[in-house]
Amino acid sequence: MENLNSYLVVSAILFAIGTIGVLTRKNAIVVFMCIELMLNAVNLTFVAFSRHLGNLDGQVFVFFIMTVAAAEAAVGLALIIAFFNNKESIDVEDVNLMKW
Amino acid sequence: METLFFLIITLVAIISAILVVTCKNPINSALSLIMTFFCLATYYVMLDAPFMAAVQVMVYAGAIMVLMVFTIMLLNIRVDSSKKHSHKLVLGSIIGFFTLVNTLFILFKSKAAMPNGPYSGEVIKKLGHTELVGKEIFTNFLLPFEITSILLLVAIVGAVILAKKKI
Amino acid sequence: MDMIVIPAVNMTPILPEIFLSVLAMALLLINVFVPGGQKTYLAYISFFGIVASAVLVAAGWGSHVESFSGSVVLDNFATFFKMIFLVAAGLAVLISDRYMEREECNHGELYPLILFTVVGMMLMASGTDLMTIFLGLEVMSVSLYVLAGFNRANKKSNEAGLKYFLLGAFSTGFLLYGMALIYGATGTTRLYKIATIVGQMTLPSANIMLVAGMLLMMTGFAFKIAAAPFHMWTPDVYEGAPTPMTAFMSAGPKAAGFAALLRIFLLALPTLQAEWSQVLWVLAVLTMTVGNITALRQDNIKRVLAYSSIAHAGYALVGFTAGNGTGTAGILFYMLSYAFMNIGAFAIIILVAKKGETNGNVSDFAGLGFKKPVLAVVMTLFLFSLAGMPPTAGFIGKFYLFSGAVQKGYIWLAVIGVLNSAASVYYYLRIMVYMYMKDATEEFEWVQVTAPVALALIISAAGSLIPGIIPSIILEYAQMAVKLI
Amino acid sequence: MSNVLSLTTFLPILGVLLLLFIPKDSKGVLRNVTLAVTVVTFLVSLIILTGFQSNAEFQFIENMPWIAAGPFVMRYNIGIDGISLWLVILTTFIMPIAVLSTFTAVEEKVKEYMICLLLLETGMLGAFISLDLFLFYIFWEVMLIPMYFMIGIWGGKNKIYAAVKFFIYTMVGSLLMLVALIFLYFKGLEAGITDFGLLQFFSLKLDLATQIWLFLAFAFAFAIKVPMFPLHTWLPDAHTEAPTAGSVILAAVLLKMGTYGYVRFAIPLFPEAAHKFAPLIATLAVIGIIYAALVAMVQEDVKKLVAYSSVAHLGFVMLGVFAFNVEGITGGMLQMINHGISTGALFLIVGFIYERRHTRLITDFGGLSKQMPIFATIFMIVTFSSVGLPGTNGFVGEFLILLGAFEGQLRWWTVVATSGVILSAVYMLWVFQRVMFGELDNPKNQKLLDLNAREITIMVPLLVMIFFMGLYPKPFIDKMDPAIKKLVAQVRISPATAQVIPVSTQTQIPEGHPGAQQMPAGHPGGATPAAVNQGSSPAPQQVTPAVNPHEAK
Amino acid sequence: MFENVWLIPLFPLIGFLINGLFGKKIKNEAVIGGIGTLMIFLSFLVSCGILMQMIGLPPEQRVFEKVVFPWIQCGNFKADMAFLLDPLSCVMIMVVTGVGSLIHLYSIGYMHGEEGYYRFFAYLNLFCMSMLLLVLGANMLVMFIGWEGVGLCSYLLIGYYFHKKSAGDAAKKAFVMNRVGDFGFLIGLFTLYWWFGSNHNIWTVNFTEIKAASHLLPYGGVVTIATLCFFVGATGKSAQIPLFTWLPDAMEGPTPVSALIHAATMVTAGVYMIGRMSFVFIKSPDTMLVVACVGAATAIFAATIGTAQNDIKRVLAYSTVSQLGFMFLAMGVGAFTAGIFHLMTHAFFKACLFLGSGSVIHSMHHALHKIHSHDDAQDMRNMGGLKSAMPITFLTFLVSTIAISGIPGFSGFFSKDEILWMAFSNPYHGNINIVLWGIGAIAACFTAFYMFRLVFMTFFGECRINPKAKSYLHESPLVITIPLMVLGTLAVVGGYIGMPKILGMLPNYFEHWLEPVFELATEYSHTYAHQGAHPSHAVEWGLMGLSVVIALVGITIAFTMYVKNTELPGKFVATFPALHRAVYNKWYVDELYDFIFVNPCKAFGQFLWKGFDVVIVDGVVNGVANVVMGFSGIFRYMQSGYIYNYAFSMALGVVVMLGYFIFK
Repeated sequence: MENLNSYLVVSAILFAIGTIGVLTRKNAIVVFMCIELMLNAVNLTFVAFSRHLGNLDGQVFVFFIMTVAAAEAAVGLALIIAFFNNKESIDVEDVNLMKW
Repeated sequence: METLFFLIITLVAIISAILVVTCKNPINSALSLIMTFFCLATYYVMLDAPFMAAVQVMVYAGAIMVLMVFTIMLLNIRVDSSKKHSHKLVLGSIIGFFTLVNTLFILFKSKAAMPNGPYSGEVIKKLGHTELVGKEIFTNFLLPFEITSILLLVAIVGAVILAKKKI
Repeated sequence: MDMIVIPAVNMTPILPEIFLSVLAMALLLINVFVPGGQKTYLAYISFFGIVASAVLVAAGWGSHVESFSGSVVLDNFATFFKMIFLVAAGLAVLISDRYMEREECNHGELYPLILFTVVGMMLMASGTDLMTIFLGLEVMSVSLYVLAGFNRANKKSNEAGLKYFLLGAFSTGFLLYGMALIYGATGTTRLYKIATIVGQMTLPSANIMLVAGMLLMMTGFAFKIAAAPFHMWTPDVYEGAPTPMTAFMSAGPKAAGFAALLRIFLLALPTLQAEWSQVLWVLAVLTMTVGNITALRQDNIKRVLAYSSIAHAGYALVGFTAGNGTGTAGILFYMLSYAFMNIGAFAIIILVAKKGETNGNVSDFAGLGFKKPVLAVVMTLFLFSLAGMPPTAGFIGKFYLFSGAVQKGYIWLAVIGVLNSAASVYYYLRIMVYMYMKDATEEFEWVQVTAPVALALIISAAGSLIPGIIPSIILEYAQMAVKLI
Repeated sequence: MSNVLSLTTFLPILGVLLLLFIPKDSKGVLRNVTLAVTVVTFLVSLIILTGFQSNAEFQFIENMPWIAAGPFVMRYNIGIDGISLWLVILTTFIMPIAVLSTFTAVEEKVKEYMICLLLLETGMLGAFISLDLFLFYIFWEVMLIPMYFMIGIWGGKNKIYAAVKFFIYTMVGSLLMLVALIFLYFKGLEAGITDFGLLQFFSLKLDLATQIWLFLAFAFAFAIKVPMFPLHTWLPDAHTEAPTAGSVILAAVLLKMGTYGYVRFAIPLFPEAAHKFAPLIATLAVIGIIYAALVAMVQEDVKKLVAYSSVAHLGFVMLGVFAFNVEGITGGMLQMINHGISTGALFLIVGFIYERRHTRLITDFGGLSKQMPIFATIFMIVTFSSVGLPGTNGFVGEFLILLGAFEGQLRWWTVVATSGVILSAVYMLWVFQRVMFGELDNPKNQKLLDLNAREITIMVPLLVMIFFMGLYPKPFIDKMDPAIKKLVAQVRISPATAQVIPVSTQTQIPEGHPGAQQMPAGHPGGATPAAVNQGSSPAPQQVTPAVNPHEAK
Repeated sequence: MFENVWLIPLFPLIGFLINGLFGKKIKNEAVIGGIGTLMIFLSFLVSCGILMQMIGLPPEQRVFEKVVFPWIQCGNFKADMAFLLDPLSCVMIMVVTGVGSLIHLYSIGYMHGEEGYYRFFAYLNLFCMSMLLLVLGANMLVMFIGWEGVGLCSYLLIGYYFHKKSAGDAAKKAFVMNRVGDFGFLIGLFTLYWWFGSNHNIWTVNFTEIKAASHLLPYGGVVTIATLCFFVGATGKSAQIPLFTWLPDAMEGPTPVSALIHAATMVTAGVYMIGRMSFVFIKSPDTMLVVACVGAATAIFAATIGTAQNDIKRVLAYSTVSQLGFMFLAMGVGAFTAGIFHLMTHAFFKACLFLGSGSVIHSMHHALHKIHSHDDAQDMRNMGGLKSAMPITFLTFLVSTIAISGIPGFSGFFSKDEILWMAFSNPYHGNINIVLWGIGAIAACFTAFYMFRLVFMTFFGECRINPKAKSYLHESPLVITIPLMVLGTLAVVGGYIGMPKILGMLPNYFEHWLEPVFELATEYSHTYAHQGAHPSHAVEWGLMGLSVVIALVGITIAFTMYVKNTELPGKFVATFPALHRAVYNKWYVDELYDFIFVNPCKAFGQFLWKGFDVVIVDGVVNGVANVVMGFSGIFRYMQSGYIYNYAFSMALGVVVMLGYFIFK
């Protein structure tokens, strides 16, 4: 297997890409997907650490993170649909009623 | 050989991740994301965590992403076509870049803790990953596991309230 | 392969959580049978459930029980925070009914969701494992996303939910990354173990992974407590969310965020205090300043209170920066009093607002002082408490927070803090100016104080005033609560 | 009657409770009840006055546990000495007058107004009697609230600006003081002081740097309240906009909080820093005197003029207090009371004409003497009291202040300050002339009614006090003297920093003058007691090296 | 009798209280005036009793101090409400109560029918009380009560016709100028108190104690400062350069007021004060010189102005200023007795002159009023030839004029000559003596000139009053003329108690009487006075003759110009228009003061208010608020509402935080 740092570097790159996506994309669903990407990067970190440390806590954590991701996906998509019902758009630039 | 495989997977993972961010069409993004997820699952296998890989494929690629693609289709969202915000792009990229730089620095400047658990690759292979994870979940992490049940219940209720046409 | 033996677990620490979860589920079921117009019953049931739960929580005072192999603990700290959450939830439930009725979205699911939020927050407060805390946080957050967007028909509410969700999920990413780094640096997620391991490190501050993990975690929680620069969602979400939920969000989750932060930082990472107090110093200053200064120019009263809520997080961070007994006890005290005064203030905003959340500008309060004198006096009390004028709870809270900083030698932080609170006086006074010193443009005939709201107001008023005059009744407990960490 | 102090302080709160049960519309009842409450409070406070022993100790002490949490122990610790006694009495004395003055001036929202007044009274009294620093701070802040509402609700055109300015201005200062207070407490904690009790902190020895910072924080808060130049601009606004009773209380009592704060807290707690800053504060005080007088001179609004005159008067008080000797501080204390009475009376007077004419512009008046002789007489007496004419109260205070400051270290400041006496005459007489003298040419003024019985009743006690204090200040001085002597002893800096230079008669006589070396034996002055005194030790007040008469020339 | 000294100020106080509080109700003029006059007369009686008792005592026992009640006692400072009786204060109370009684009596008639009659008498009584406090005060502080008290009464009485703007202005001017003096008084007091206290631990303001300790005072130095300060006080009260301009304006008050306050009593307070503190003043040769010079300068300066005034009271006012200058000249040359003596004689003849002018004005006013003329009743150009209509007034007036002009045999001669002689012969000022004498002599010449000008214009020549009014002119009633006659008599004979030794007809009672008071001063003066050759009797005689000649010259010129050749003044004015204008306009001193002090002060005040207070001080305060508000606006617009901006802010926060710890 590769050493720990390789995985960590990959996860860091994925995390950064996810961050960039959140900051640059306009479609709410894509933004959410980018967040998922970030979470997955974290997952990889956890698993890599877990493997390195030789305990499974990290993998259990990943397991829960996936659950959370699922739950968030459910609620998030529901919110996006509700927003779409109101605005006929899921562009985050249209989320602009409240400001200042 | 393994290194090469790792590099290929890494390449695919990163390219598909970049595609997630750059694709104009949300469907393409979603598909790229699924690709990334598969790559991650591969990593998990390489990290002696086959159970995690399976869950990754089933939950993420299977459940979550299907849900998303379904939503995209449902809402019939067209291409991300409205005007470009170059400053947004630049700033976002800069921040992302610095995030990366920071993180890499962290990783290279420090060392993780010494291995402290009994589960080396061999042990896992011998005892079976799924069993071990299950044991962890039902003994040491019983409470978080129970909490996830509530979390899911909340998510269900929430999703119903928010998205159902008529309550 | 052996059978997995589920270990014997002591349920005492999570008894209130279990109780509330069961109650919430029961409510979900009952809701099906309660016809549309009578959801008030659910409010009553949840209120009494919360009271009962409070009794359960109170019964746990003084004990120290670890359970679930170190995932969760029952101690005074947790108990105190649980009481804060229950107060916030109880008051929120009381003020929800009238609002939801008016906005025509009185769905029975509201109350179970509130209860679930409380469960999540309680787990955050009592969790001693990063996973427990994280999952508690998610239970809370997911519920809150729903609650923020609860009024589906209202575009603002909708947007608030979405905004909160996206940014919350984003911050979760950082939080998790932080937890991952902590895990990597220490090899465990159990706080007690982390404490031991970090304690054994010769120079923990040189372990950049640990420090970075700490910082990223702080980021995640800072989002929840609305500390600058992670605060920007706050005004928008507070403005858009249904007012009772805003009230709840400003009091409960903020306190939960502090609970988790305190728990993690003081229990697991006390040896890094030099590092985190540096960051918190900056965060505290930024938060106070941005919150207070931006609030000066707001017209929507919910936004005013939202910025003020940011500022209050900053004050609490002052106490946190100090990290000593005085400061942390101050945080506990302040969070409790803040729950009272802020929810009280929101209750009045609910009363004054009209359907569709209109009539929510500061100027719409013109003349309230003499048209509805009791309401206005109570509002004045809340505002003065928020501003930190004696003899209100807000003053004592601030006093302890700033004292903590002074005790620890952060004089300038305390000075910046008090200057900020002097500036903050302006926008609280502005509301009073409208209430008392401008002539009424309306008759306020739509303002009806229903029994639950009245009860909420009485409780909040008492909670804002009495601890200001005899603070010992709460401070003593706060002191005991922080002693154990 | 061991708790007579608490009784006095909280009687008004009882009054508030009483008022709550009176319907809003029965204005007469509301007014009378409030009046009765304040009068009863005054009467109760007389028990304090009569029971007060003329010694330096704090009396009527009540000391009960209050808060004890964490490092802090706050106690309900109250008591008075000669310094606070008179301010308490002044407060209770002014209150019925203030209430009475509102009988016709306030027609709107009477109930709320009366409640504000009573709350204010409690706040003020509480601040004067607190011996616990924390308790003091609570009362100090509490006072702001009713005053804020009084200005903001019942004020004039620009009331909101004035009220908010007043509030925030004071708040900024007092919050900084709060930080200093906390810091001081922790310093005390290190030295073994167990609670916020003021008296214990007097014995706390702090190093100079700490003292300076703490003193600055305290001084800033008090300077805003006093108000000292250049922190005074809230005052004219607040005074101009406030309703009459508000102005009266503001001038008569609230401003005294600042000077009282110096005397009670800032100076004795940080004596060395106080000495260090004395020149600065004296300079500001003197600038305040002259500056405020000049600005007052050109005011067009009577009330604003009086407000600026307040700044000048309070400048005198500060000068006296920072002389650090018995004369100066006694003068300062007397001047506080005097200012309370005279300026309070001036605001009442302005209120009277405002009520009649609804204008305060000087140019709208003229020749009122003809139409309102009683008013004219009262106005004149008060004017001269404010100017500090001997025989009225204003003189005694001002004189002692100047004397004290002169014989202390503030000689040149005194000289400049004394010229403020001239200016005060200029602006007060000028306004008096423009309002009261001249032809009664404004038709609106020709139908003015003279003071009615109620208004005369309001003014008579003040006039009596003006003359009583001017002609027989002994009772006042005697009661406060021991406490002030103690204070002076407290703030005297150690001999190391200020050497008492023994002065012998021989060296003082300039040698250049013939015949000065020896006096004829049978000289008329040779056997007087004064001459005998020469041998005794020099005066304790002598903290600076005596200026050699040669140099003086 | 000494024990009852407190009665002296008490009686007028009672009068003041009765008239002040109930006067409006009493309404009856006779009762009001009666009470006022009676009270001061009672004081006069007590004073007489005290005088008698004092005469009966040997000179060294003629000091008595009566503490009435303790007043201010604080720390080292102690000032009782105490009265000091000694020959000096005795003279003063006699003058004050005596002249005061007469003027009260006079006022009953003069003020007849005035609105606020009771007010007038109340104030007048109050004035007497204050003046008596001033002269009786045993310490500087009691003196200061009186000192300011008389200023107050002067203010009240000048502003008696408050509806006239000029009266109000004049009153204020008087008070403020007096305040300037008071400023000096206070600083002087402080200096003396502090010096004694800090150097000798003698903390006192009591005259007796200061006197006893005065040998400790150095010569010059601090004493010069203190005395100069006191002298500033004196110039304010006694209308000397530079603070004299209020006195002519003070003529806005009713004439009895001018007589009592602005001629006989109050304005002499400065002289009295120097006399009271002679033992301090004498210790500073510099101050003495200043006093003398200021006195002389004032004497000549005011006299010149007096020559060109047409208002009868203003002439007298300038004359008063000038005569006060003489008194200060006396004080400055160490001729304390002479100064006090002139004070007394001046009180007699100047009171008489003022009352006489009052009588004239009263009559004129009455006459003009009858014909509804608005001519100025005080303008001498409207008078002339009144001697036949008002014989008593004329006679007393003439006598007093002669007295003031220094014609031998009349009181003014004795005192003024004494002063001039002392100015010439005093041992203090060396060569300056001759200058002082010269100025004094010229001033005396001017005095004679303008006084006789006044007499000639008023009583001689043809009657210039509106012919219709002429028939209404008549002699004033008895209540007015009796005081005139009494004062006229005193103006003649008053001088004989202080006749210069050289004339030798009578012993100089006055000097002996005051000897114990000024003894110490004389003693101190020996230490630095130049004991040069004392000028011989011949010189004294010569100078005396010269001064008589000078007076006669003045009278002659006046006679020439205003009786014989009435075109001369016009020609003179035409020849020197600028000079006349300057003199007529009082050398533009008022304008100068307006230019230097008053206007800049007002302008500065305006600047401080509108410019400094509002713009700078308040500007900083509001500026801070505005800056904060500006930031509020900036922060507010950072809250753009866009999710990615918010996320950006969070990410930025993270990056910065991490970056700081990684790269620090």
